Amino acid sequence: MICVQKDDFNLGDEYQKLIADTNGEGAVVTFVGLVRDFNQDNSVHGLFLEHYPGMTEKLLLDIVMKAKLRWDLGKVSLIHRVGQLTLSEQIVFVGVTSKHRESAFQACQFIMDFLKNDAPFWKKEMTDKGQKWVEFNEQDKLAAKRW
Amino acid sequence: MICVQKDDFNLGDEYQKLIADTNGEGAVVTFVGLVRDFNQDNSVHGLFLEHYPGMTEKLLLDIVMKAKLRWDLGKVSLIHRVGQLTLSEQIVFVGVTSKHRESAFQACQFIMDFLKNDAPFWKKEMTDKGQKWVEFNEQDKLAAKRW
Amino acid sequence: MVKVLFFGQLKELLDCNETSVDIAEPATVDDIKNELKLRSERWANLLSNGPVLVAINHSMSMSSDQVNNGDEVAFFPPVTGG
Amino acid sequence: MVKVLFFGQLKELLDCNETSVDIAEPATVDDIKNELKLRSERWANLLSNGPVLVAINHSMSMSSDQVNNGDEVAFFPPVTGG
Repeated sequence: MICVQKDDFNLGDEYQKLIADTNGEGAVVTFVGLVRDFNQDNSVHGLFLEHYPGMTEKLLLDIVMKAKLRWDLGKVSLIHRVGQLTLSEQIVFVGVTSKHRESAFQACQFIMDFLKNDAPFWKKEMTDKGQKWVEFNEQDKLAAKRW
Repeated sequence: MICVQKDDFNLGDEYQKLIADTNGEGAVVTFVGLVRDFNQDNSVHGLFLEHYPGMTEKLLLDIVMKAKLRWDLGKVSLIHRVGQLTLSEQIVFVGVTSKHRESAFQACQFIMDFLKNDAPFWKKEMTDKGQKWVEFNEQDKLAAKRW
Repeated sequence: MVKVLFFGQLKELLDCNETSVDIAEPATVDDIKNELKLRSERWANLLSNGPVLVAINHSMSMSSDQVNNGDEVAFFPPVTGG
Repeated sequence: MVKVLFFGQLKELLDCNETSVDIAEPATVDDIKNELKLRSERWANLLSNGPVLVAINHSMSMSSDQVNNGDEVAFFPPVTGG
Protein backbone atom coordinates (compact mmCIF):
# COMPACT_ATOMS: atom_id res chain seq x y z
CA MET A 1 0.00 0.00 0.00
CA ILE A 2 1.41 3.35 -1.05
CA CYS A 3 -0.05 6.67 0.01
CA VAL A 4 0.99 10.26 -0.65
CA GLN A 5 -1.16 12.42 1.58
CA LYS A 6 -1.43 15.68 3.50
CA ASP A 7 -2.95 13.97 6.54
CA ASP A 8 -0.97 12.63 9.44
CA PHE A 9 -0.79 8.88 10.10
CA ASN A 10 -0.86 6.68 13.19
CA LEU A 11 1.94 4.14 13.61
CA GLY A 12 -0.20 1.86 15.78
CA ASP A 13 -2.92 1.67 13.11
CA GLU A 14 -0.44 1.06 10.30
CA TYR A 15 1.22 -1.69 12.31
CA GLN A 16 -2.12 -3.42 12.89
CA LYS A 17 -2.76 -3.42 9.12
CA LEU A 18 0.70 -4.88 8.51
CA ILE A 19 0.28 -7.80 10.90
CA ALA A 20 -3.32 -8.61 9.93
CA ASP A 21 -3.52 -11.96 8.08
CA THR A 22 0.19 -12.67 8.41
CA ASN A 23 1.43 -15.72 6.63
CA GLY A 24 4.27 -16.76 8.88
CA GLU A 25 6.02 -13.39 8.76
CA GLY A 26 7.57 -13.03 12.19
CA ALA A 27 9.57 -9.84 11.64
CA VAL A 28 8.07 -6.35 11.41
CA VAL A 29 10.36 -3.37 10.85
CA THR A 30 9.00 0.16 10.74
CA PHE A 31 10.64 3.48 10.04
CA VAL A 32 9.12 6.85 10.90
CA GLY A 33 10.78 10.08 9.85
CA LEU A 34 10.04 13.24 11.78
CA VAL A 35 10.55 16.80 10.59
CA ARG A 36 13.77 17.93 12.19
CA ASP A 37 15.87 21.02 12.25
CA PHE A 38 18.48 20.53 9.54
CA ASN A 39 20.27 23.77 10.23
CA GLN A 40 22.80 24.29 12.98
CA ASP A 41 21.20 27.44 14.30
CA ASN A 42 17.81 25.94 15.21
CA SER A 43 16.03 28.44 13.04
CA VAL A 44 13.81 26.03 11.09
CA HIS A 45 10.29 25.80 12.43
CA GLY A 46 8.62 23.96 9.59
CA LEU A 47 8.77 22.94 5.99
CA PHE A 48 6.71 22.76 2.86
CA LEU A 49 7.02 19.60 0.83
CA GLU A 50 6.13 19.83 -2.84
CA HIS A 51 5.85 16.77 -5.03
CA TYR A 52 4.98 15.73 -8.57
CA PRO A 53 1.57 14.02 -8.27
CA GLY A 54 1.45 10.86 -10.32
CA MET A 55 5.18 10.57 -10.73
CA THR A 56 5.68 10.33 -6.96
CA GLU A 57 3.31 7.38 -6.66
CA LYS A 58 4.91 5.70 -9.68
CA LEU A 59 8.45 6.13 -8.27
CA LEU A 60 7.46 4.89 -4.83
CA LEU A 61 5.76 1.85 -6.35
CA ASP A 62 8.90 1.17 -8.41
CA ILE A 63 11.04 1.24 -5.27
CA VAL A 64 8.67 -1.06 -3.37
CA MET A 65 8.53 -3.52 -6.29
CA LYS A 66 12.34 -3.56 -6.48
CA ALA A 67 12.50 -4.37 -2.75
CA LYS A 68 9.92 -7.15 -3.17
CA LEU A 69 11.96 -8.69 -5.97
CA ARG A 70 15.13 -8.54 -3.94
CA TRP A 71 13.91 -9.87 -0.59
CA ASP A 72 11.29 -12.37 0.47
CA LEU A 73 8.78 -9.95 1.97
CA GLY A 74 5.25 -10.17 3.31
CA LYS A 75 3.59 -6.74 3.27
CA VAL A 76 5.08 -3.35 2.57
CA SER A 77 3.42 -0.05 3.51
CA LEU A 78 4.61 3.38 2.57
CA ILE A 79 3.04 6.69 3.55
CA HIS A 80 4.58 10.00 2.60
CA ARG A 81 3.13 13.30 3.66
CA VAL A 82 3.26 16.44 1.54
CA GLY A 83 2.37 20.09 2.05
CA GLN A 84 2.92 22.17 5.15
CA LEU A 85 4.63 20.43 8.06
CA THR A 86 5.90 21.76 11.37
CA LEU A 87 8.92 20.71 13.39
CA SER A 88 8.73 17.20 14.90
CA GLU A 89 5.67 16.22 12.86
CA GLN A 90 5.66 12.80 11.21
CA ILE A 91 6.62 12.98 7.54
CA VAL A 92 7.22 9.44 6.30
CA PHE A 93 6.33 5.89 7.30
CA VAL A 94 7.73 2.65 5.90
CA GLY A 95 6.63 -0.72 7.28
CA VAL A 96 7.87 -4.10 6.12
CA THR A 97 7.05 -7.65 7.24
CA SER A 98 9.09 -10.70 6.43
CA LYS A 99 9.77 -14.22 7.61
CA HIS A 100 13.33 -13.08 8.36
CA ARG A 101 14.33 -10.02 10.33
CA GLU A 102 17.40 -9.48 8.15
CA SER A 103 15.22 -9.12 5.04
CA ALA A 104 12.77 -6.81 6.81
CA PHE A 105 15.57 -4.51 8.03
CA GLN A 106 17.35 -4.45 4.67
CA ALA A 107 14.20 -3.82 2.64
CA CYS A 108 13.01 -1.02 4.92
CA GLN A 109 16.39 0.70 4.70
CA PHE A 110 16.57 0.15 0.93
CA ILE A 111 13.15 1.77 0.46
CA MET A 112 14.12 4.78 2.58
CA ASP A 113 17.44 5.23 0.77
CA PHE A 114 15.86 5.20 -2.69
CA LEU A 115 12.91 7.28 -1.59
CA LYS A 116 15.35 9.97 -0.43
CA ASN A 117 17.23 9.74 -3.69
CA ASP A 118 14.67 9.13 -6.41
CA ALA A 119 11.25 10.37 -5.39
CA PRO A 120 10.20 13.77 -6.78
CA PHE A 121 9.95 15.71 -3.53
CA TRP A 122 11.22 19.23 -3.08
CA LYS A 123 11.64 20.63 0.38
CA LYS A 124 11.34 24.27 1.35
CA GLU A 125 12.37 25.26 4.85
CA MET A 126 10.50 27.85 6.88
CA THR A 127 12.99 29.75 9.01
CA ASP A 128 12.90 32.89 11.10
CA LYS A 129 14.53 34.67 8.17
CA GLY A 130 12.02 33.45 5.58
CA GLN A 131 11.64 30.50 3.20
CA LYS A 132 14.48 28.62 1.57
CA TRP A 133 14.55 25.69 -0.84
CA VAL A 134 16.69 22.83 0.43
CA GLU A 135 19.75 21.98 -1.62
CA PHE A 136 20.36 18.57 -3.09
CA ASN A 137 21.87 16.22 -0.49
CA GLU A 138 25.02 14.34 -1.57
CA GLN A 139 24.74 12.06 1.51
CA ASP A 140 21.43 10.66 0.31
CA LYS A 141 22.87 9.90 -3.09
CA LEU A 142 25.69 7.94 -1.48
CA ALA A 143 23.27 6.01 0.74
CA ALA A 144 21.37 4.70 -2.29
CA LYS A 145 24.53 3.88 -4.23
CA ARG A 146 25.57 1.01 -1.97
CA TRP A 147 22.62 -1.21 -2.91
CA MET B 1 14.34 1.38 29.04
CA ILE B 2 14.62 -2.40 29.23
CA CYS B 3 11.78 -4.66 30.25
CA VAL B 4 11.48 -8.43 30.53
CA GLN B 5 7.81 -9.20 31.12
CA LYS B 6 5.01 -11.69 30.69
CA ASP B 7 2.55 -9.00 29.57
CA ASP B 8 1.98 -7.98 25.99
CA PHE B 9 3.00 -4.52 24.76
CA ASN B 10 1.50 -1.93 22.42
CA LEU B 11 3.68 -0.59 19.61
CA GLY B 12 1.75 2.69 19.41
CA ASP B 13 2.30 3.39 23.11
CA GLU B 14 6.00 2.49 22.96
CA TYR B 15 6.45 4.73 19.92
CA GLN B 16 4.83 7.66 21.73
CA LYS B 17 7.30 7.22 24.62
CA LEU B 18 10.20 7.12 22.14
CA ILE B 19 9.29 10.37 20.41
CA ALA B 20 8.36 12.28 23.57
CA ASP B 21 10.88 15.07 24.32
CA THR B 22 12.95 14.39 21.20
CA ASN B 23 16.10 16.37 20.86
CA GLY B 24 16.36 16.64 17.10
CA GLU B 25 16.14 12.90 16.49
CA GLY B 26 14.30 12.59 13.18
CA ALA B 27 14.60 8.85 12.63
CA VAL B 28 12.63 6.22 14.52
CA VAL B 29 13.18 2.54 13.72
CA THR B 30 11.18 -0.17 15.44
CA PHE B 31 11.35 -3.93 15.28
CA VAL B 32 8.62 -6.27 16.47
CA GLY B 33 9.09 -10.02 16.49
CA LEU B 34 6.02 -12.24 16.38
CA VAL B 35 5.85 -15.89 17.41
CA ARG B 36 5.97 -17.82 14.19
CA ASP B 37 5.94 -21.43 13.14
CA PHE B 38 9.57 -22.43 12.82
CA ASN B 39 8.80 -25.90 11.56
CA GLN B 40 7.94 -26.77 8.02
CA ASP B 41 4.89 -28.82 8.93
CA ASN B 42 2.90 -26.03 10.60
CA SER B 43 2.61 -28.03 13.78
CA VAL B 44 3.74 -25.38 16.26
CA HIS B 45 0.90 -23.60 18.02
CA GLY B 46 2.83 -21.85 20.73
CA LEU B 47 5.98 -21.66 22.75
CA PHE B 48 7.25 -21.31 26.24
CA LEU B 49 10.13 -18.93 26.78
CA GLU B 50 12.29 -19.49 29.82
CA HIS B 51 14.95 -17.02 30.89
CA TYR B 52 17.49 -16.40 33.63
CA PRO B 53 16.06 -13.51 35.66
CA GLY B 54 18.71 -10.97 36.51
CA MET B 55 21.18 -12.19 33.93
CA THR B 56 18.73 -11.43 31.10
CA GLU B 57 18.32 -7.80 32.16
CA LYS B 58 22.09 -7.46 32.60
CA LEU B 59 22.81 -8.90 29.13
CA LEU B 60 20.16 -6.76 27.43
CA LEU B 61 21.50 -3.64 29.14
CA ASP B 62 25.03 -4.58 27.99
CA ILE B 63 23.82 -4.86 24.39
CA VAL B 64 21.99 -1.53 24.52
CA MET B 65 25.02 0.20 26.07
CA LYS B 66 27.25 -1.22 23.33
CA ALA B 67 24.88 0.14 20.69
CA LYS B 68 24.83 3.56 22.37
CA LEU B 69 28.62 3.68 22.38
CA ARG B 70 28.79 2.72 18.73
CA TRP B 71 26.13 5.01 17.26
CA ASP B 72 24.83 8.46 18.06
CA LEU B 73 21.42 7.48 19.40
CA GLY B 74 18.56 9.26 21.11
CA LYS B 75 16.39 6.77 23.00
CA VAL B 76 16.45 2.99 22.97
CA SER B 77 13.60 0.80 24.19
CA LEU B 78 13.66 -2.95 24.54
CA ILE B 79 10.82 -5.18 25.68
CA HIS B 80 11.12 -8.94 25.73
CA ARG B 81 8.28 -11.20 26.73
CA VAL B 82 8.75 -14.50 28.56
CA GLY B 83 6.51 -17.38 29.55
CA GLN B 84 3.69 -18.91 27.54
CA LEU B 85 3.11 -17.42 24.09
CA THR B 86 0.84 -18.49 21.28
CA LEU B 87 1.37 -18.30 17.54
CA SER B 88 1.47 -14.76 16.06
CA GLU B 89 1.70 -13.11 19.49
CA GLN B 90 4.23 -10.31 19.94
CA ILE B 91 7.42 -11.50 21.59
CA VAL B 92 10.01 -8.75 21.30
CA PHE B 93 10.12 -5.00 20.67
CA VAL B 94 13.15 -2.84 19.94
CA GLY B 95 12.78 0.87 19.26
CA VAL B 96 15.61 3.28 18.46
CA THR B 97 15.67 6.99 17.72
CA SER B 98 18.56 8.86 16.18
CA LYS B 99 19.38 12.00 14.28
CA HIS B 100 20.35 9.78 11.35
CA ARG B 101 18.28 6.97 9.90
CA GLU B 102 21.38 4.92 9.10
CA SER B 103 22.35 4.85 12.80
CA ALA B 104 18.82 4.01 13.89
CA PHE B 105 18.58 1.09 11.44
CA GLN B 106 22.04 -0.25 12.28
CA ALA B 107 21.59 -0.01 16.04
CA CYS B 108 18.17 -1.67 15.95
CA GLN B 109 19.55 -4.56 13.90
CA PHE B 110 22.66 -4.82 16.10
CA ILE B 111 20.52 -5.09 19.23
CA MET B 112 18.32 -7.80 17.70
CA ASP B 113 21.33 -9.79 16.47
CA PHE B 114 23.05 -9.80 19.85
CA LEU B 115 19.83 -10.38 21.72
CA LYS B 116 19.29 -13.54 19.66
CA ASN B 117 22.83 -14.65 20.27
CA ASP B 118 23.70 -13.63 23.82
CA ALA B 119 20.58 -13.28 25.93
CA PRO B 120 19.78 -16.25 28.20
CA PHE B 121 16.48 -17.30 26.66
CA TRP B 122 15.50 -20.90 26.04
CA LYS B 123 12.60 -21.66 23.78
CA LYS B 124 10.35 -24.67 24.03
CA GLU B 125 7.92 -25.29 21.19
CA MET B 126 4.40 -26.58 21.76
CA THR B 127 3.45 -28.83 18.87
CA ASP B 128 0.64 -31.26 18.16
CA LYS B 129 3.04 -34.03 19.14
CA GLY B 130 4.07 -32.46 22.44
CA GLN B 131 6.75 -30.10 23.71
CA LYS B 132 10.22 -29.77 22.31
CA TRP B 133 13.18 -27.58 23.28
CA VAL B 134 14.49 -25.54 20.36
CA GLU B 135 18.04 -26.32 19.25
CA PHE B 136 20.75 -23.71 19.11
CA ASN B 137 20.54 -21.65 15.92
CA GLU B 138 23.80 -21.34 13.96
CA GLN B 139 22.24 -18.60 11.79
CA ASP B 140 21.81 -16.29 14.77
CA LYS B 141 25.44 -16.77 15.77
CA LEU B 142 26.53 -15.75 12.28
CA ALA B 143 24.28 -12.68 12.30
CA ALA B 144 25.99 -11.34 15.44
CA LYS B 145 29.49 -12.12 14.17
CA ARG B 146 29.47 -9.48 11.44
CA TRP B 147 29.40 -6.56 13.86
CA MET C 1 0.98 19.71 -28.33
CA VAL C 2 3.01 18.81 -25.27
CA LYS C 3 1.99 19.60 -21.70
CA VAL C 4 4.88 21.12 -19.75
CA LEU C 5 5.09 21.20 -15.95
CA PHE C 6 7.55 22.87 -13.57
CA PHE C 7 8.30 21.97 -9.95
CA GLY C 8 10.24 23.18 -6.94
CA GLN C 9 12.34 26.29 -7.01
CA LEU C 10 12.30 26.34 -10.81
CA LYS C 11 8.50 26.66 -10.78
CA GLU C 12 8.76 29.54 -8.33
CA LEU C 13 11.47 31.37 -10.24
CA LEU C 14 9.63 30.97 -13.56
CA ASP C 15 6.40 31.85 -11.76
CA CYS C 16 4.70 29.15 -13.81
CA ASN C 17 3.57 25.65 -12.90
CA GLU C 18 2.09 24.59 -16.24
CA THR C 19 2.25 25.58 -19.88
CA SER C 20 2.19 23.88 -23.26
CA VAL C 21 4.40 23.79 -26.31
CA ASP C 22 3.57 22.95 -29.92
CA ILE C 23 6.09 20.61 -31.46
CA ALA C 24 6.79 19.24 -34.91
CA GLU C 25 7.60 15.54 -34.56
CA PRO C 26 10.20 14.16 -34.31
CA ALA C 27 11.17 16.41 -31.39
CA THR C 28 13.46 15.98 -28.38
CA VAL C 29 13.46 17.37 -24.85
CA ASP C 30 16.07 19.86 -26.02
CA ASP C 31 13.74 21.13 -28.76
CA ILE C 32 11.08 21.84 -26.11
CA LYS C 33 13.61 23.52 -23.85
CA ASN C 34 14.78 25.74 -26.70
CA GLU C 35 11.20 26.68 -27.49
CA LEU C 36 10.65 27.65 -23.85
CA LYS C 37 13.87 29.69 -23.74
CA LEU C 38 12.51 31.94 -26.46
CA ARG C 39 9.79 33.21 -24.11
CA SER C 40 12.05 35.62 -22.21
CA GLU C 41 15.62 36.23 -21.19
CA ARG C 42 14.69 35.19 -17.65
CA TRP C 43 13.33 31.85 -18.88
CA ALA C 44 16.40 31.36 -21.05
CA ASN C 45 18.69 31.89 -18.08
CA LEU C 46 16.74 29.73 -15.67
CA LEU C 47 16.49 26.82 -18.09
CA SER C 48 20.17 27.04 -19.06
CA ASN C 49 21.83 27.50 -15.70
CA GLY C 50 22.05 24.99 -12.89
CA PRO C 51 21.00 21.38 -13.13
CA VAL C 52 17.50 21.04 -14.59
CA LEU C 53 16.13 17.49 -14.59
CA VAL C 54 13.42 16.29 -16.92
CA ALA C 55 10.74 13.59 -16.84
CA ILE C 56 8.62 12.43 -19.77
CA ASN C 57 5.32 10.88 -18.72
CA HIS C 58 6.54 10.46 -15.13
CA SER C 59 9.83 8.77 -16.12
CA MET C 60 13.22 10.41 -15.68
CA SER C 61 14.60 11.25 -19.13
CA MET C 62 17.51 12.84 -20.94
CA SER C 63 17.81 15.94 -23.13
CA SER C 64 18.15 13.85 -26.26
CA ASP C 65 15.06 11.69 -25.56
CA GLN C 66 12.19 11.89 -28.01
CA VAL C 67 8.95 13.67 -27.13
CA ASN C 68 5.64 13.02 -28.87
CA ASN C 69 2.44 15.00 -29.06
CA GLY C 70 0.29 14.29 -26.02
CA ASP C 71 3.26 13.65 -23.76
CA GLU C 72 3.65 15.27 -20.37
CA VAL C 73 7.10 16.79 -19.88
CA ALA C 74 8.24 18.08 -16.50
CA PHE C 75 11.29 20.20 -15.64
CA PHE C 76 12.57 20.46 -12.08
CA PRO C 77 15.68 20.91 -9.91
CA PRO C 78 17.37 17.86 -8.34
CA VAL C 79 14.94 16.28 -5.88
CA THR C 80 15.61 16.97 -2.21
CA GLY C 81 14.16 13.88 -0.67
CA GLY C 82 11.29 12.96 1.55
CA MET D 1 28.54 -22.31 49.93
CA VAL D 2 27.71 -21.66 46.28
CA LYS D 3 24.19 -21.31 44.91
CA VAL D 4 23.74 -23.39 41.75
CA LEU D 5 20.99 -22.81 39.18
CA PHE D 6 19.94 -24.79 36.11
CA PHE D 7 17.97 -23.58 33.10
CA GLY D 8 16.35 -24.84 29.92
CA GLN D 9 16.35 -28.46 28.93
CA LEU D 10 19.15 -29.21 31.41
CA LYS D 11 16.95 -28.08 34.29
CA GLU D 12 14.16 -30.31 33.04
CA LEU D 13 16.35 -33.36 32.56
CA LEU D 14 17.98 -32.94 35.98
CA ASP D 15 14.53 -32.20 37.43
CA CYS D 16 16.16 -29.48 39.51
CA ASN D 17 16.21 -25.71 39.17
CA GLU D 18 18.28 -24.82 42.20
CA THR D 19 20.71 -26.48 44.59
CA SER D 20 23.85 -25.59 46.52
CA VAL D 21 27.37 -26.91 46.77
CA ASP D 22 29.92 -26.53 49.56
CA ILE D 23 33.35 -25.63 48.26
CA ALA D 24 36.79 -25.30 49.69
CA GLU D 25 38.39 -22.16 48.22
CA PRO D 26 40.14 -21.85 45.87
CA ALA D 27 37.65 -23.68 43.65
CA THR D 28 36.83 -23.59 39.94
CA VAL D 29 33.65 -24.16 37.92
CA ASP D 30 35.01 -27.63 37.16
CA ASP D 31 35.29 -28.43 40.86
CA ILE D 32 31.61 -27.59 41.29
CA LYS D 33 30.66 -29.63 38.25
CA ASN D 34 32.58 -32.63 39.60
CA GLU D 35 30.86 -32.28 42.94
CA LEU D 36 27.46 -32.27 41.19
CA LYS D 37 28.35 -35.28 39.07
CA LEU D 38 28.80 -37.35 42.24
CA ARG D 39 25.08 -37.05 43.00
CA SER D 40 23.98 -39.71 40.51
CA GLU D 41 24.93 -41.43 37.26
CA ARG D 42 22.18 -39.44 35.56
CA TRP D 43 23.63 -36.13 36.77
CA ALA D 44 27.11 -37.26 35.77
CA ASN D 45 25.95 -38.04 32.25
CA LEU D 46 23.90 -34.87 31.80
CA LEU D 47 26.69 -32.60 33.00
CA SER D 48 29.35 -34.38 30.90
CA ASN D 49 27.57 -34.77 27.60
CA GLY D 50 26.52 -32.02 25.23
CA PRO D 51 27.53 -28.40 25.51
CA VAL D 52 26.83 -27.06 29.00
CA LEU D 53 27.43 -23.33 29.40
CA VAL D 54 28.13 -21.65 32.70
CA ALA D 55 27.63 -18.19 34.19
CA ILE D 56 29.11 -16.91 37.44
CA ASN D 57 27.12 -14.05 38.99
CA HIS D 58 25.27 -13.43 35.68
CA SER D 59 28.45 -13.33 33.54
CA MET D 60 29.33 -16.01 31.03
CA SER D 61 32.34 -17.94 32.33
CA MET D 62 34.67 -20.84 31.59
CA SER D 63 35.30 -24.18 33.31
CA SER D 64 38.61 -23.00 34.68
CA ASP D 65 37.21 -19.76 36.17
CA GLN D 66 37.39 -19.33 39.92
CA VAL D 67 34.29 -19.56 42.11
CA ASN D 68 34.04 -18.08 45.58
CA ASN D 69 31.69 -18.72 48.47
CA GLY D 70 28.50 -16.70 48.01
CA ASP D 71 28.69 -16.78 44.22
CA GLU D 72 25.74 -17.75 42.03
CA VAL D 73 26.71 -20.32 39.41
CA ALA D 74 24.31 -21.27 36.61
CA PHE D 75 24.54 -24.16 34.17
CA PHE D 76 22.47 -24.22 30.99
CA PRO D 77 22.40 -25.38 27.36
CA PRO D 78 23.29 -22.96 24.55
CA VAL D 79 20.74 -20.13 24.53
CA THR D 80 18.11 -20.32 21.81
CA GLY D 81 17.35 -16.68 21.35
CA GLY D 82 14.44 -14.38 21.93
